[in-house]
Amino acid sequence: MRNWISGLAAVAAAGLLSTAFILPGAAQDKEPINVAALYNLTSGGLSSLDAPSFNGMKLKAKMINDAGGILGGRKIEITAIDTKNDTRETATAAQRAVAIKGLVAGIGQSDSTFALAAAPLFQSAGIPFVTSGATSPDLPDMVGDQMFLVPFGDDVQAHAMAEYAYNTLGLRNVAIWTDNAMDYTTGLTRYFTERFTQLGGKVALEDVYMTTDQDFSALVSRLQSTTGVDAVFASSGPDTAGIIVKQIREAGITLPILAGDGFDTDLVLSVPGEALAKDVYFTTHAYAGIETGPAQEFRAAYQAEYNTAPENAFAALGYDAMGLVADAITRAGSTEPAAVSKALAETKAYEGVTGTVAFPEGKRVPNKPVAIIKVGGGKMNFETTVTPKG
Amino acid sequence: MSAPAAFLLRFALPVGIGAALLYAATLSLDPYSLTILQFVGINVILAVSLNITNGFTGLFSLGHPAFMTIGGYVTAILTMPATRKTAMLRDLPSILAAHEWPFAASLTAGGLVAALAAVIVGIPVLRLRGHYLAVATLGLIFIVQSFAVNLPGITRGALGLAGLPPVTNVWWVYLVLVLTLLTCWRVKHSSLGRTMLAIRENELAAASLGVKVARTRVLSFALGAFFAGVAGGLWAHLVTLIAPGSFSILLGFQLIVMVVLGGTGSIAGAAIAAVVLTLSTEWLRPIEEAAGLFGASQIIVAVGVILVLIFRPSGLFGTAEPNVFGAFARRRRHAQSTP
Amino acid sequence: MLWVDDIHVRRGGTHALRGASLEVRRGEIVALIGANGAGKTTTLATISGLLRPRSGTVRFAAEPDAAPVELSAMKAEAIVAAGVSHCPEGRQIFANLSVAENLAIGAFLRRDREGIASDVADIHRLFPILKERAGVPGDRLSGGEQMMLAIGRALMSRPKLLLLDEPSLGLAPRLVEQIFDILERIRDEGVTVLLVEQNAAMALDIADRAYVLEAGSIVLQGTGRDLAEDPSVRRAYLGAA
Amino acid sequence: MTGAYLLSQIVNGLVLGAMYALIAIGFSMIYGIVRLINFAHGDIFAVGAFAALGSIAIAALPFPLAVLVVLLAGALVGLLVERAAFRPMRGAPQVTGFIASLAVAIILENLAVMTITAQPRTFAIPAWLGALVPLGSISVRVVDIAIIVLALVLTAALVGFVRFTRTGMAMRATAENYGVARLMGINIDRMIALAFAIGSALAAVAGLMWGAKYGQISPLMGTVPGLKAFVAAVIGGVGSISGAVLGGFVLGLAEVLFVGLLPSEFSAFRNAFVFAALILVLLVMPNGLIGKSTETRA
Repeated sequence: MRNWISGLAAVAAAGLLSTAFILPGAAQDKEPINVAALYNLTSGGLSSLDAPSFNGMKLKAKMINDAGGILGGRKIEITAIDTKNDTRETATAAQRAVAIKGLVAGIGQSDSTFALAAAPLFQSAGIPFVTSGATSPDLPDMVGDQMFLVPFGDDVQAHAMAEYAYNTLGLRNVAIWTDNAMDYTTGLTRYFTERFTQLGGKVALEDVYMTTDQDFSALVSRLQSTTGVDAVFASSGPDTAGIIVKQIREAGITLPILAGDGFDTDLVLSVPGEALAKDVYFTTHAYAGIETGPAQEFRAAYQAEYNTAPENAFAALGYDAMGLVADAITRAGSTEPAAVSKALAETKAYEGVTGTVAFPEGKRVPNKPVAIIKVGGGKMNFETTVTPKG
Repeated sequence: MSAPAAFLLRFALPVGIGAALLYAATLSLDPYSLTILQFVGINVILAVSLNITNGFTGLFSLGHPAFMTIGGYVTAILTMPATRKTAMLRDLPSILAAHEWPFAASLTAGGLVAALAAVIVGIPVLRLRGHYLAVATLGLIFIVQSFAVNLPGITRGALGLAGLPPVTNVWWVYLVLVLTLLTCWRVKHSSLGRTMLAIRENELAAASLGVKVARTRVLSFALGAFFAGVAGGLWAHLVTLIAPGSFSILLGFQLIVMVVLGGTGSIAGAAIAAVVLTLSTEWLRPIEEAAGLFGASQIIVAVGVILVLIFRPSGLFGTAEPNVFGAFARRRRHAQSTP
Repeated sequence: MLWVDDIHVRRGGTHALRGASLEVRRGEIVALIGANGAGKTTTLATISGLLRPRSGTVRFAAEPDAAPVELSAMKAEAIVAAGVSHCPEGRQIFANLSVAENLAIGAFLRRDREGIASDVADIHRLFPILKERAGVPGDRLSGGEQMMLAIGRALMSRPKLLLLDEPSLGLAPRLVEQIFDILERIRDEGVTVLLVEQNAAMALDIADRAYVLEAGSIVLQGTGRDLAEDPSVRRAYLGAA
Repeated sequence: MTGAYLLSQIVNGLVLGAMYALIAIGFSMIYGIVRLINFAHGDIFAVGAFAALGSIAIAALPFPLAVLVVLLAGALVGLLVERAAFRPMRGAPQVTGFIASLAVAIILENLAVMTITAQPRTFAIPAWLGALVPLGSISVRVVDIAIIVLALVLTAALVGFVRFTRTGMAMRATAENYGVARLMGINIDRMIALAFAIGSALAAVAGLMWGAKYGQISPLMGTVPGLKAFVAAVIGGVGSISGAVLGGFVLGLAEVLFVGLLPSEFSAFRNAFVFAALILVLLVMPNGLIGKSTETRA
């Protein structure tokens, strides 16, 4: 039994592999540029962030290739490996990726834990790893000089929200809900609390939950019975964003809801419905609310390619990650990983959908402006851009 | 039963050949294939050790990932350089924080702590039977995971412990593998092993023959947990990362599949099933990547599992050891028994 | 009405029946006696379709002029519909069903409400205790009551042929006598009975004909009286010196 | 802590419990009749949610018709799964079916991810379902009341069916003893298929309710509620329908009160608490709150 299964599998694999290799080989005469994509496409929660990122990345590569490729007509070829929401799969995927002949860079992941499973292997292979969605600002310090972030660090967006909440909205006492099962959300809460209390604000209530929770009724009731709260900071990923707003508003709580880029998903509007989705403020990558330029181009292209609007900001981040790497390759004029890595580190003004990427000297987390969006009237309304101090 | 010396002789030869092959592998394989080779080894350790609990004694435990998490975290915390410990893990007791343990000692400690947890949990929980035990041990995964997530001062919460020293290599993995196989083999063919099999076949009868059922059950649970803990440590230092979600229910499921497909109670069967499943999952990856159908490989493996269950319901080998291993099994062969 | 011809049956890895043949004629009580493990229960399970023979045939004709049907090709539920009812060893009352429900489930394949009601009334006459305890769950009955219920349940499908497995098992002698009396009444009402019994003396006493099963084959047959007087039967099964 | 706070938490628990109860019934029925923990049950719950989304949002069917579609979709998938995976291995050891059910769960989840992606989707409901109804010192939404009422009605209907109909009686007989059930002329394949169909249909309705209450569904949404419903079934006494319902409500209440009454630091331990409670109940009452011993049959 096992023999025929594995035998069949081997034969099938060999067959598919050969077609996969022969077809592009026959169609192209110039050597392709190899980029690896490591995303959690199946098996669990992160695929709702990673799949859009991967789509964004593929879209950008296709647009570059359709426009004639880079380095004199060479096409980008993506090797995508599903990391299956599993750190072991991620590590082996990274190992497979760095073994690809002529690999220029790796792109992927929306969660710091998984970025940390992959990036060290790229680091030791001397190949840059650009994360499209992991936002822990400590990642480059933990991994090394081959680790680059496309998004701003969580410290930046959390500080921005803290300042906006305290200074502009005049809020003083917040309740904080944190998804304890994600590094992203725990980090966001830490940075927000740090800046908000520094400014003189108070945290009146702290409550925690896990990503897979869908029933927030107990937390809502507790929030309702806590006095002296001006607002709720919901440190949440996209999967729980809409549900949280819906459940808070349905209970008749009208407090402003503050959040990070995990709220940058259509679910925040559609799950609670137009009547309830209001007074929600979140920070995000500067493309939401912008109707022109690269943001508009991206939206249209995404819609055309996948027949759906970008699911969340991670789609734009994947798109930008690919664009950033292509830009670095162009500037380096080479596909040598070391040269590309150097060019990446020297990025001073890459015009992405999610804002202009610039890496400060010696840092590999970009300084990007933070957009603040206010949800209301059935729309995401761009409020302002904040560049937090210090 | 033959003399231990003769047993060791028969054991030493395959081990020697294995070591030579491994050495050849380290010289010729690329890092990716070497890593897969190590995961194959770790999966064999896990399947074979789970087989002590599930196969020999017939306890339907899904809890291996919980013990791997415990062992993995303990090992990781112990091997971590002292300076990083104090910086990253605030709530760690100072005795642990001040020292950096060698890998072998850390692995053993990881295994022991996992075994200790198994004893503490096992004494009450192993009174349950069948499916109830399966669900209780499944719950154990959730409980351990919850603690790993919610004790950031010791575990760094959801982020997990990253940047662990990459000390796991093929030699460590296959050394532990040999020790695991050796232990399982000796257990299976000792009076303890016969006691376990007796409990599996008929608990009441075993009890009436004076077998200390409760103690044997806890012992087999703890023994399985020990190797799971060690494997968790190896795993963590191979991936160089351990996070609360590293060892999931899905993994527990895959391990059970290995044990059942191999033939509940068959050491070689579990080992072979572990190798085949791990490799076939890897081999299927290029298919789904080429076709862009992510998830297809898991579907294919799952369908394969169902087919094997339909056509070979007692697994590939039953409780017996396959003939290839007859060189040192022939006279110890147990009668094939299907539950 | 039933012709079992040279059946071979494997059960749990052992060759339980090795070419057993027997015949049951309309209106008889036929006893099948033999030691533990001789294959008696297997024979009944093969007739009722719970087991399938590897070779041989089991033919059954419900009516005298009907062509016999091959039971070994039919599902158990179809065999019940054809008129064979099997009252299994150990009573096997449904513990979670009430006494009344146990009777009702015996008539599962029947749709004639009135017929069912009158049959229930008949069974209540046969076993008055079942009427008294109609609402009680099956597992609250005593062993004797369970046996009565099991027979009653088996009769509820209006069988032409009743297969009865070890009705005396674990019952007090007085109860066994009572049940055997009732078996004769059942036969007299037109139900043919194939009776498997350890208690050979009692079985041979009421049987019109009997078979002796040893190691999966029929070794002796004859009228109940002939077999009861056969020296080898007396030695092996009737405890005579 | 005020009385209103406690009351609102109790209502929260009852609503959650009603949904657990509906999923748990299916677990219990299937377990009762084939001694199988069907791990794919949570995925059938998700199938129900998507069938509801399809029939309400895409096909724009009226609500009662949508409920019917959901019931049928659940029953159909349940039947399909039973036929393809479980019937061929009937009579095999318990663990075989258990593993097969996990394999089925993996197949269903990956098929869903491949075809409709793992993205959560909005589940919009008619506005009247979202309206608030004052109830003493607190107010409750129509959908919450509807969930509890629907759960109780379906439970009552099912209990009536199993207890008082000929088919229900045959199902109980089959659950108790396949062999004797066949001797009564019962087609046990049909009874087992029926248990899968009914149990799956109820899980699918729970999926509809879940979507209606939380407004968001995803192909992987079934995993955690599925596991918890199983816990509920075990707490109540697996194999018993009323036990499953009781277990569902007890678990829902306990879970919400655990989060609501303890300090907020404990909120994240909610799943751990559920399983710890399960282990505790099993140790004290091995057959659940109102179950009979069901592990006797091999």
